[in-house]
Amino acid sequence: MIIEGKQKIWADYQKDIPDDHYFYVRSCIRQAFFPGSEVTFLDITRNKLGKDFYENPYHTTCGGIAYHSDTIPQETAMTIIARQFALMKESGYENYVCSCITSFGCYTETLETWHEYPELEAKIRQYLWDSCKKEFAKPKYLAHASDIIYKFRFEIAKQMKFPLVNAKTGKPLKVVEHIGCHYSKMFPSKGFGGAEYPHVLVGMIEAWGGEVVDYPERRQCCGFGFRQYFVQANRGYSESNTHKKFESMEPYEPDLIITNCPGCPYFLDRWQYVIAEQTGKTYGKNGYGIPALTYEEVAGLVMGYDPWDLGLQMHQVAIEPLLEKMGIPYDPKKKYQGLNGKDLGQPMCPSCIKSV
Amino acid sequence: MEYRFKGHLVEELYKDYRIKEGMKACMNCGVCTAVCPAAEFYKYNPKNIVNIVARKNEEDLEELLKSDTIWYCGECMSCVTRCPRANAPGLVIMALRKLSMRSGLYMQSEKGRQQYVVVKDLCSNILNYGYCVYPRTFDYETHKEFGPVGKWINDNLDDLHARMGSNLDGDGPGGLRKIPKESLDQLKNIFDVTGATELMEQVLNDAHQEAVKENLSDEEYFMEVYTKNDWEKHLNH
Amino acid sequence: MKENILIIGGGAAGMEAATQLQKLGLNPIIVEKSEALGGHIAQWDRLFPAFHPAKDVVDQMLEQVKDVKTYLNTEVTDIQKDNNGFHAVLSNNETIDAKAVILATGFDIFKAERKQEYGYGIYNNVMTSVELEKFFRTGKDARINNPKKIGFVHCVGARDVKVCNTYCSKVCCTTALKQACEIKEVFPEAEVYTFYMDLRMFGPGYEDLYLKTQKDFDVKCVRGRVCEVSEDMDGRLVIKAEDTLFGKPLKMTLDVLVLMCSMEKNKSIDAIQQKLGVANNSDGFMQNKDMYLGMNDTKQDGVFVAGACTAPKSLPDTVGEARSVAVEVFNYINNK
Amino acid sequence: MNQYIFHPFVLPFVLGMAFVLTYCVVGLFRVICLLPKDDRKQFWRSLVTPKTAWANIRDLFGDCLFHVKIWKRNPILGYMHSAIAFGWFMIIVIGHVMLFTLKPLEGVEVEGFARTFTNFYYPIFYKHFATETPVFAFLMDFFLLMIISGILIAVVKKIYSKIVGVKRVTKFGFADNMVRFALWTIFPFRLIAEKSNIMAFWWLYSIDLMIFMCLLPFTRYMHIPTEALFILLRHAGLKPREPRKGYALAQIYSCPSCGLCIDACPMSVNDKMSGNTSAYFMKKLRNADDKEAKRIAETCMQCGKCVAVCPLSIESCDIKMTQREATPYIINSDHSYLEDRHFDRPQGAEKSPSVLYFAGCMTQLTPKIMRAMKQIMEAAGENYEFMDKDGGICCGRPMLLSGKTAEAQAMIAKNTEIIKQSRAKKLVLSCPICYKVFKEENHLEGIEIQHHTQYIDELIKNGKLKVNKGEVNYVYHDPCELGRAFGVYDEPREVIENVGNLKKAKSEKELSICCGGSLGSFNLTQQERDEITENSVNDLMFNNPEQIVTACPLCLKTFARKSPVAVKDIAEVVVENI
Amino acid sequence: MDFGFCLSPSSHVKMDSIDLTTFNRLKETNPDVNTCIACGSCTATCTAGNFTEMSFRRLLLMLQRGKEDEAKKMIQRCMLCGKCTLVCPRGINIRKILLDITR
Repeated sequence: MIIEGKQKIWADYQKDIPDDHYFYVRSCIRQAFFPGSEVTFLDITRNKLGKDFYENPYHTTCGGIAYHSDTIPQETAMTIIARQFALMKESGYENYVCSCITSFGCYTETLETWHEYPELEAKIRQYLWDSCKKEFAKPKYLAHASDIIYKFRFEIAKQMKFPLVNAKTGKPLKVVEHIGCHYSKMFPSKGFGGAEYPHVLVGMIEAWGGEVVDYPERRQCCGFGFRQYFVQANRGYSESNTHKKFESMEPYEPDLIITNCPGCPYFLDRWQYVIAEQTGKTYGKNGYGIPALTYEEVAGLVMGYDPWDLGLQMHQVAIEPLLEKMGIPYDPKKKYQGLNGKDLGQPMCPSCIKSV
Repeated sequence: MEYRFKGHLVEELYKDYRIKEGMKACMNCGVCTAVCPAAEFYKYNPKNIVNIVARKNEEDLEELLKSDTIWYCGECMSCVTRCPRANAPGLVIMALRKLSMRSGLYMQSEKGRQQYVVVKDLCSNILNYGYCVYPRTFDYETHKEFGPVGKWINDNLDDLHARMGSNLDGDGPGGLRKIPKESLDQLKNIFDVTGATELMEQVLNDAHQEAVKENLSDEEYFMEVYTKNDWEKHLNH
Repeated sequence: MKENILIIGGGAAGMEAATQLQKLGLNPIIVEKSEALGGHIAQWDRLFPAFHPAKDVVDQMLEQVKDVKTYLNTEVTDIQKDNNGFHAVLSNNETIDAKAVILATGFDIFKAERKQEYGYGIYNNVMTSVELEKFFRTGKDARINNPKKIGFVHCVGARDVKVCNTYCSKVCCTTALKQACEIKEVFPEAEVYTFYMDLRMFGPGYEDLYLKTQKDFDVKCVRGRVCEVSEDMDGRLVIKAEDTLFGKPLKMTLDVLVLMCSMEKNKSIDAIQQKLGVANNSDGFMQNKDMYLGMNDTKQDGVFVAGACTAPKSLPDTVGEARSVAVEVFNYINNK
Repeated sequence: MNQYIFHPFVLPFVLGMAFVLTYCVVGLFRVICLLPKDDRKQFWRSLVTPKTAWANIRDLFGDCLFHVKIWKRNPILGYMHSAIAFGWFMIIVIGHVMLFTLKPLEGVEVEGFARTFTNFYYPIFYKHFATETPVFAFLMDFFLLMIISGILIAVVKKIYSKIVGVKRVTKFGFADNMVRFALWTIFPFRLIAEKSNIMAFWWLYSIDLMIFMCLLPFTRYMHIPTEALFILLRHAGLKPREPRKGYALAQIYSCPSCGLCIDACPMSVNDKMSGNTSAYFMKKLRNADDKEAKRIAETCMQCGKCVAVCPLSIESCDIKMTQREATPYIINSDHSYLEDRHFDRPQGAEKSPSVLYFAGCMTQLTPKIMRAMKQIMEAAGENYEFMDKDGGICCGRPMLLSGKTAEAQAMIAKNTEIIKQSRAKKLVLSCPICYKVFKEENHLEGIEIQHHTQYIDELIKNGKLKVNKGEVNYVYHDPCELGRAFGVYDEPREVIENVGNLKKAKSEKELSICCGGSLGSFNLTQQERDEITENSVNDLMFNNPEQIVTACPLCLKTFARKSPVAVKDIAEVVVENI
Repeated sequence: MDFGFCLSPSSHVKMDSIDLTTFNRLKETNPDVNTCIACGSCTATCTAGNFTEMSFRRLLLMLQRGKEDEAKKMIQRCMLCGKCTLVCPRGINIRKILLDITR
């Protein structure tokens, strides 16, 4: 591996996004499965970095998952997106940041398609007026939430308490980065680092002291596949894709996977459990899995957030070995507690993969 | 066999912007198939599909729309990055699926019929809650891979989201907040205006008809479609 | 007095044009930006289809131009035209007056790192066809350590919208097969694969070379464009392609991957070209008057083109054009 | 009083004779025992059936002794063979007749076992042991000289083979050369011994005989004793079933390696390929070189010319087929997809066609033949139907040629079924390959099977088809599977004479040279086939015809590659002259 | 636990682990097998291909891509008529190869 070659590409694929004043829209999956991530993102950006990230309570799903599950027409998805843009305009913002990669892909696709086919944009404008009596303005800048963390990765590093380093050996942790497919595969120039060697997560890992693992199936999809997950009969496809990735990364013995797409950490996490149940195989050391975390969770961890405040207990793969490696203190008792120490019971132990 | 757009499938397909955008000329280099996750785990070859679409042959297109093959794609769009002719097989698939649904031909294939499940789940989530995925409708029993932790999450949903700082079903901003009624109404209006409602109702109706034909309740039919998996048939040996 | 003809570029086209102009009684002057005449062909080891040493050809050409006035390490920095002809300023501050200008500026090799998914410049064992040729010439390349499996990727930087080169680069197919045979000669035990989309064996003896490649050298030709390359734990290359004839995705591990880089227009001449008013065609190469009967002419009076500056060309094509440009220039001078 | 007439020099002969007799008897039993049971019965029956018995006698004399066939081909060779064979035979016969008249030189009486033992060698060396009557003496000397004259020719032939009209002769190994040398010297030694009575020559004579007889079973000269058995078996109407067993074994040992087939074989266009000819095949089988035998068997084009020229009519093509059948296959064919094929009666066709036309695979590749046939049938007002308009089932011949008999039979049965479904009265074929199968294998009782040459000839003769005689000079090539296989030589020639001028090829009819395209060969490369084709074309161009006419789609395609003039199917030239 | 689905096998042709014994054996006796240019003439003319999926050029590929069982199944359809050999532009002796595979 010749790192200079990658660096050259990273230098070529830098996009211009502003530092402040963003209209923030949430991700359906992230808030449902990893609610701590969005909370952490807003806390870091607003409170630790002192930026303006506005959330409008009227914003809804972008419809991206429904669009990519082919349940709603393209025009519907575009009109929902136009409505979000209208909300942004009404709120007085022109920088748009979304938490979801599917959304990011849909927004980019919509803007590019409108650019190519202005008559379609006019049609959507009419649809939005007809349905919501709203008018939209296209955002001046469009960013994904991970772009923001990437942009401030060195600032975060300055506030870092627990770098991505094995506290005992002092060696950097081996970190796998997994980029959501819709981040830059459709429009390479829209992502930091492009489509082939995205830098958005690599930059974070490097800035926070970790060592990036480049393995053959790095670019492979996690396997979500929308309808391939939503219908039980199709889930073998989804599982097989994750399985392929883990088989490929296994020899590198990664300590951690970091993702920027809401769905990927869910699939990379849960399929490890299913693979273990079905085949008896685990990919971490000593019967554990490899933690697959969101970039917000990782940012929170390095900045010293309490792991259970980040919601790491909502992962099926046990996080404790990683915490121990990084030397992050944690209270095992609090893992399964609700607000004010309320006892929420404990999940059952899976038969194969270790959960504590 | 009767179906909508009979004799006009090609014409209808080529109206789709995703065909305009994604369907130039193919030189059969195969990079899309090489990178495609679905081509590895299903009997699927995006290159062949693009070729059929390029042929503009009504019979071939009908066969394609009737088949399982257009439903294998996971829409990861990895193919889009690589195509040396700037085609987008993933977009072509999306256009095909839409036409398959609108024409009714999707009911001819095992994988096509699954659209009922997806439409029912996702559209009702959007229209009722304003989200594509809503935790209260995400059932552990039908999502066993959610795992013991997932079951624990579902069992303690309110407590956990409160713990994590979500605003589950609450007013104002925050994760999983209750989407205000006026916003949900606007989503419904958008659905009506842009044809999503029509498509949704058609799919629900097609499924109902089929359920009646098979002597099943809608729920039973839903579960049949949700779980039916002629696994071997879909594999690419 | 003999009329001066300025030839920009001292590669095959420039040298051959100079040779012929000299025979026709004109005074060619070659301006070559590099330190030696010969151009790309001088970097080549052997030529397809018959494995003829390139040096033989280059030496013959050099011998023929030994009396031609030649500027090495020199570029044309400015050029003006008036009723007396062209007045060029060179980078060494000399000026040349000439009655006609021949652009024989040839091509550049496509920068393989632009095709990111192939990992050139990132993965150690990915190399270009030019580098492999150098290996054949010198026997040295750190990447080639008794490889067991070698792959060739065709159309790198050609027939590809994504790098803005939609044209076919013409000579790479034949070159790939030639090099595949040669590497097999060096490493007879190695398995050699070529990944092609079409094998364009357009010239005499080329199809025979193809047959020989398959039959005598046991080179395996797989129809399918390589889609992505990655590196495994051992630094070997994992490639993915579709075996399109088989209709299935294919995956394999290689020790060395050779990228058959296309020809691109030599952009270092752009400024002068602009001053001369010669436009580019849709492929980015220089636009000649027409491709059938005016291939050496440009829209500008007295400005001529020859060789690969107008399109990817093989050596015989280039030599042919160089000879024809000499005749064109001769007629131009005499009819003035 | 028991006393032997004896001298030690007889011992080599006795030894040799005892060996060769034992070998032959054992061999005879082996051949007969290894015949399939039914074949064996048929054989015994044939020996006592007057018709075959007569044929046996006729051929035993005609072929074994007088070599009638060789006489016909080349009188010098004929004389050579019959001089040696008949001369030797006569010497033996006369010698044994003399037993009753000879007087031992020492006047000893020999009786009982001694007598029997003595009789064993007595006639061979009688001049040393006895006096004879002048008549016999003359006869003996006469035949001895006759043999020697034959041998002289053989020696000359060996040195200048072209004199006797043979270009290529078989190449032999050490044993063969030894035996030949022995054969050449036996009789001169005997002559010298008899005339000079020098002991050394008696010894040489006897040792020569020993060498001859001891090595005989291992050489081509084994054909001398085996041929008789072969004739008997042949007349019993048997077919070879396995290579190197039973009847085939008799044939193998009957092959004299005379090499006539080498020149005849179309593959003998170069030295390398001439190693593929039947003579060598037989030799490989004799030497149990299975690998080579198999290779040659699969290289052979099955044109049948070697059989046509063989003086013994050895069925080498059939033996090669048994060799192919003996090759084991690891994959069995599965043609179950053919099961639901049936005759496609065209819509609206009430009546059954009177003529059913089957183009066949090869004709599908030469659609101009199909078109011509259609025009001819239209012009003749025939009620016809195409059987394989949209692709048919292969006739099965190639499958048979590969030795997969069972699979072939399934295809043949399916085609038979389709033909019967059509209820046609006549089946017309354009491809001689198909013709052979439909004629020999399909059970199509009540349906007339014609090749289109015969069919067109019939149409012209019964006036249904009117043709004009043109000016073009044609030469006709006999397709192997039409000519040599079925003797269809005259019909095509008559047809051509009706529409133009027929020139002769250099080799005609049963001597015609295979085009080189034959499906019979599996091993020949395209280059090798091309050489064969060039040779065949040259032969056809002997009288400078303007067009080559053939009656086989495969010949047509093959010749088209190499011919300097237009190559046409007979149907096409007829259509041009309607 | 029954999840209602399971891992699917990969359809990738894994060139690193293909057993080429049969093909290499074939190559020894028939060097022609390497010279196929996949023009498809054999498939287009195939008598068996008229009724089935028989395709010689694909069959050769199957042998080179580790699908020997499929190849052997396909070969069962062949009627050995030899049209493929006649139309092959590279003059490959296809019938010989087919027979050599079968034994």
